[in-house]
Amino acid sequence: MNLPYLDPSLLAPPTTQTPIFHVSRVSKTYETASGTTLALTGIDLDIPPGSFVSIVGASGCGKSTLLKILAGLEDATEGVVLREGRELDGPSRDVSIGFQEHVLFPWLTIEQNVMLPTEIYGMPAEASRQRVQELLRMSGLADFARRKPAELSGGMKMRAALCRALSTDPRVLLLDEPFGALDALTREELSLELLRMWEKARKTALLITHDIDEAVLLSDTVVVMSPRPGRIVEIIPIDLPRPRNEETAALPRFTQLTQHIRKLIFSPRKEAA
Amino acid sequence: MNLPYLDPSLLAPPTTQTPIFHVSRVSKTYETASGTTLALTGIDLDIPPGSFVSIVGASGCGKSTLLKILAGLEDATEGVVLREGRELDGPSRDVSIGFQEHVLFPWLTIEQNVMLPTEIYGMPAEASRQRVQELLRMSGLADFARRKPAELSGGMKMRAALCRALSTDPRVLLLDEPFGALDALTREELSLELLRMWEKARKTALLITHDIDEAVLLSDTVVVMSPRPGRIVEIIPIDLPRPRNEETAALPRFTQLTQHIRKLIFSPRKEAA
Amino acid sequence: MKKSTLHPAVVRTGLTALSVVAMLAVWELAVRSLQLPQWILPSPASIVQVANEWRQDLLVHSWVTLYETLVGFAAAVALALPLAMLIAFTPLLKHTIYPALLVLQSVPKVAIAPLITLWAGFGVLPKIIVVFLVCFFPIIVSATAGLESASRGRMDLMRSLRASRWQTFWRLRLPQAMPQIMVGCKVGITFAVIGAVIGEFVGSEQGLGFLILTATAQSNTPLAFSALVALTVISIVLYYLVERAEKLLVRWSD
Amino acid sequence: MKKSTLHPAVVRTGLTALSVVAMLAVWELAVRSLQLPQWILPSPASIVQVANEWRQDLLVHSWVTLYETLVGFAAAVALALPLAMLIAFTPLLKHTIYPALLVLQSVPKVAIAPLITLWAGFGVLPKIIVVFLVCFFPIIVSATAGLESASRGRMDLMRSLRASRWQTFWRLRLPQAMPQIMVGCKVGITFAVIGAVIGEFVGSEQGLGFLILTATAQSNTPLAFSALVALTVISIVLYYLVERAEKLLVRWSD
Amino acid sequence: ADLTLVTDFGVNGRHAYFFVAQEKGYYRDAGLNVTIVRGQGSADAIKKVAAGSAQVGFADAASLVLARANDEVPVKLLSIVYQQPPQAIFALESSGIRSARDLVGRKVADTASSAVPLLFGAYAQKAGIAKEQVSWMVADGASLPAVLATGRADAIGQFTVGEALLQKAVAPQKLVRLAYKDVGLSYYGNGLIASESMIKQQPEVLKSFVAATLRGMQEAFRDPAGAGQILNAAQKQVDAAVAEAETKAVAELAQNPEGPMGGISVTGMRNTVDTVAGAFTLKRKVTPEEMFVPGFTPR
Ligand SMILES: Nc1ncnc2c1ncn2[C@@H]1O[C@H](COP(=O)(O)OP(=O)(O)OP(=O)(O)O)[C@@H](O)[C@H]1O
Ligand SMILES: Nc1ncnc2c1ncn2[C@@H]1O[C@H](COP(=O)(O)OP(=O)(O)OP(=O)(O)O)[C@@H](O)[C@H]1O
Ligand SMILES: [Mg+2]
Ligand SMILES: [Mg+2]
Repeated sequence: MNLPYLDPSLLAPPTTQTPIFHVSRVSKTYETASGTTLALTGIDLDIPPGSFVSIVGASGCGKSTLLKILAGLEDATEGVVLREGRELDGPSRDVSIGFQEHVLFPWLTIEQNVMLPTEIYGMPAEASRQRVQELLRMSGLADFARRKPAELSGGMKMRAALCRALSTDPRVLLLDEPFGALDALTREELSLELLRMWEKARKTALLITHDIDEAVLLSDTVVVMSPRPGRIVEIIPIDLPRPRNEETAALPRFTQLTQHIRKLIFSPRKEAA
Repeated sequence: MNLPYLDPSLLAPPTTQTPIFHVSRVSKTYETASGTTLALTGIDLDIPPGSFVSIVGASGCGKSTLLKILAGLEDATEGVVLREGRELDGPSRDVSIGFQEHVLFPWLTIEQNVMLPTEIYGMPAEASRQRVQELLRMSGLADFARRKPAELSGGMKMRAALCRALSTDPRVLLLDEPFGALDALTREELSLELLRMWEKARKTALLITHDIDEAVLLSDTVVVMSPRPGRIVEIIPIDLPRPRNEETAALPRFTQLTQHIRKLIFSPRKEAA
Repeated sequence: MKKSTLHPAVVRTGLTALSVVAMLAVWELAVRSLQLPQWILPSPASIVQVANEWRQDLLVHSWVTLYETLVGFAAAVALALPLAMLIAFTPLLKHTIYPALLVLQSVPKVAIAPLITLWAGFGVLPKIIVVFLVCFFPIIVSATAGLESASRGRMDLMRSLRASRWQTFWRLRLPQAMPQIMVGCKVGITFAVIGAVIGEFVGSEQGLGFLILTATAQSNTPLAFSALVALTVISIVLYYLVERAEKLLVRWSD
Repeated sequence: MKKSTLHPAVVRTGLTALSVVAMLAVWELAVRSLQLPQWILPSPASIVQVANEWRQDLLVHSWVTLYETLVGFAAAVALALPLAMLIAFTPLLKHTIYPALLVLQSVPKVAIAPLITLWAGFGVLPKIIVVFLVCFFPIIVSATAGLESASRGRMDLMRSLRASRWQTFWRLRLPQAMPQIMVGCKVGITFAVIGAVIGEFVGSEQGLGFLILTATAQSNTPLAFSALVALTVISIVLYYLVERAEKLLVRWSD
Repeated sequence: ADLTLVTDFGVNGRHAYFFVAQEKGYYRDAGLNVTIVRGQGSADAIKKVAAGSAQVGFADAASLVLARANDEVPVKLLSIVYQQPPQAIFALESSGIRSARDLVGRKVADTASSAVPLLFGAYAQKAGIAKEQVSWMVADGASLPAVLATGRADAIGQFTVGEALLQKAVAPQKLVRLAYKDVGLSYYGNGLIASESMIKQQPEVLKSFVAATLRGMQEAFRDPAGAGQILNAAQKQVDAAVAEAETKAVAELAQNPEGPMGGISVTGMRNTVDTVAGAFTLKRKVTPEEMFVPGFTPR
């Protein structure tokens, strides 16, 4: 812990619970016809149950790759990934994913797209419909429930994809830049909404984001990654009190943390240049 | 001009040049099988030559629609759009567009994708190749010139699409959230790069962005739009001195302007809620 | 929206009708100016006249051919889709099923017609089999290509949901493949009509193929051509019905 | 990668070969156990024997048929693509061209044999025409569907660049349509082989169709079947060649 | 009993007598319920009868020799209708062909299933020309008149009974007929066939079928015009006048100088087998006796 400005008493006590994800010495190399790319190398990470972890890092550093490995959609080239103590063997229904690209099906309406996971899981239709209606209302898409994705703006599609990821009320949530295409206001509204939902239910959440304020505001832990090939530069526990809200961002500790992270991200490359 | 905190002497003198775009009483209604959507209404806007204009506004408020109308890709349902004094009749080669969704062709390599406009325009191959190489280097994609889009991360695809929009060195640049999927550092680097390029050549630029700081830092004018149906809430001249750079953001005037805009965007909806 | 006040569907139908009329006019003129004897190419006028005399029979025979076509085509669709599904489920299967399909496809149906009659006798069954054999291949090749084409991202979504193969099929692969399946059906339906006629050539007492053969054997060329015209009409109508079905089934764009 | 150390292409070829061998085995067994007389279905063994006796002739006739197939197929591709392009350029044209194509497609080629012989006589030309007519339709329908399917976003990009129709065709529509065009070609090539045989049925002095007809007439069923086998081999080989071409031309995924 | 009768090729005027027997109730009187279906050439008809798709058929004796010799098809003749060779080569007068000798160096077209090219060797021998000097092409049956009229071939093969139709098609040009029987060839043409198993199991049914058919022939030959009308009524696309002309031509071919109408003799059959054997290499030697079952026609 080389963070002298951290008050150690605020740190969560070391958990004895089995982590939801245990990642150890993971690296990932993509091999294609046009060449190989080392995307991740030497990743060690534990995500305890009920924690909210954010990943920040340069574009192309392997954040999405890491998320896909945790989701069971990509295999790590090297290393070990355990999910609740057992070797990961593919995706699980407990884990819900919000993809970086929205992946809405153009032949389904927004509502049908959002309901898709609940239908595949065979969840009771009426209850799911109500939950979905609530999610759509929350994300300002209630008027567009019957529209096809092609009739939505970029940000609206992202919101619909987020609703879909939340529709099954999953134990574990993996979100890849869910607020990337959103304006400042909508982004803030939705991220606070997500924060409220999470603080109520204490599911496990992993969020990839480019917004450092957002990462600090929402998370228990922020993982900072280096540019490609992705390594973990630092794992920063966020010792801000909960529940958090808009006001949390006004705390001096908040500014301290965000500036520390900003420095981590900005300095190495600046020095190199 | 109801901005009492603005120093009128800093405002640009009213230009006598024909504006690049003159938009007057424009509204746009989308009609589809599943219903009609009023996307824009009563838009009045002039974009003088050589100016840098940013548009900010809530997701789904019609920013992309306005950009597509200016680009000649969508017809306004009502109102007049003039390009350099003449009625707009479709796209023009002077005007380059960076789309919100990257639209890279999966069968072309990154370099081929970026070169596409120069080839279609019939620009000299060697000169274009050099320019493109330079753009790719600038955006950190030099190593990926020979790769296919499917091998790139989300942010890398966005950067490639930005390079493509810049590849022909267009007179007018219309950019729809070019930095949306980028991390804070890359975003800052690229937007400053764009600023430098623009300040050197003084082309006309229209930028849709969700980042208010970015809008203020880069622009001569920031257009704030209301949520759907999109109206123009205020057109704010940015009276910060040029050339601008990282330090500009430290000026008190900068903070004043960004906070004014933030208030414009955040207050109406907050009040309604 | 801008210039024409006509509904596009009206314009399209009008154009189709116009081009048919134009073809007929060229034909009539060609026959008259080249003075082609009627047993080589009868003029549209003479065909219409004969068709009118024979309209009762033409209707009956057309009905038989139409029936064989539709049943055979329906059977082909009903079998091609599950098989294409199977191939989409286990891609390696493709390399065992396709060779067999290629064998079936490459054997000229006329050449194995005796075999077919031996197994299926006379009656409509052998014709339906020929129709089936003829239109099965285009449908399954298109359907397989469509079902295989699900993009990486969409497949990842379904995998992340642990959707079963069935669910992936019904909710992703099938809707996504629909446009290509319909292309296969459009090609298939036109071959189906020909297949019915080939089946009738092989052995039959009714149907347009029977009429064509017997009329030709009797050098009643205008009658043979009126049967050909009936066939073409059936083919065009069925094609546009499939296209209509496509419009109803595929109402989205990427 | 994980279990098998074999190259997937080897596995696929192996499976294909295996299934062909399996089919032959089932056939041989069926003939033996059911004691089918050779005039109904000769056994593979007897076909091989006859094929060996006739190998010289089989080669010559196969060559003729192969030649007709390839030339007709090439002509169909060469004409279908520009026509599909034209349709993609001016969509209304579709409604004037397609009816004509449907007429050509729906007429059984055997039924217009007199017309074909009248215009093209004997020789290879009429066969090439029949091959062309038979495989043109699947290719153009697939190609048109593929060329029409360019997504809104991509078209907007090309429009924003004021790309000419040609440029849009070459740089967007054609590469995007390539997978579908190849589907059309795969269906087309198998029909092309049949087309050559049908063309030979109409009138010929050589080719596998000629051999099948004369062998059948002389009740030399094993010879007729060995010609059918040669035909099937040609068909399968050509199909897989087109598939190989597809692999080379379509090296991207969405 | 129910019987399906498969013709040699299509249903044409030359088949009128089957319909006479049908319409006048001769089959019904014999306790038969006969369905007449079209064949696709003699080889096809023989296979259909062998396979039981049809119980009786009408096929060419020479084709049957080939089928028995090469493919071991278990089918036999019951009765011969065309006692004379029906095969002929037709040319246009304008081609300059007047006799067999003029065929040298010419192209002749016919369907693959036709017996005309099959037996051309025998014809060439009798006519004193080398069969290799005439080249044969396979053409679809429907295109034959066109092939002839447009000069794509110098001549075509056709049964003599088809002359009326052919003349109608190529009018106003005139036809030259080179019939195989005119050079002194004597072998059997088409006859009634049945499978060996059918012959063994239901000889009585077959016998009454042959008798009823012969009765139809007699009636048709007595009144060809009437036969034409009957056929036209049953098969509308067959012109009554053409059917009448063809029936007359059949009557000519059906003349049996050595015996009753429809009769088969070992000598006649031997001529046929020898003619075929002379023109082809057969896999197996066929005896005249195995070709037919005696006793099905009036002696
Ligand atoms: N092709 C279309 N068909 C129908 N409606 C459309 C279409 N494109 C956009 N819209 C509607 O028009 C409105 C404005 O969309 P637009 O894409 O301009 O928003 P935007 O401001 O760019 O939003 P974002 O920031 O989310 O990209 C939205 O309500 C959207 O649903
Ligand atoms: N399917 C793939 N094939 C080959 N290379 C890939 C593939 N996916 C990602 N890569 C490479 O792996 C590296 C990491 O990609 P990844 O998508 O994980 O980045 P990221 O951190 O999510 O970036 P961004 O913030 O831009 O989304 C990149 O260099 C990319 O080129
Ligand atoms: Mg990513
Ligand atoms: Mg937008």
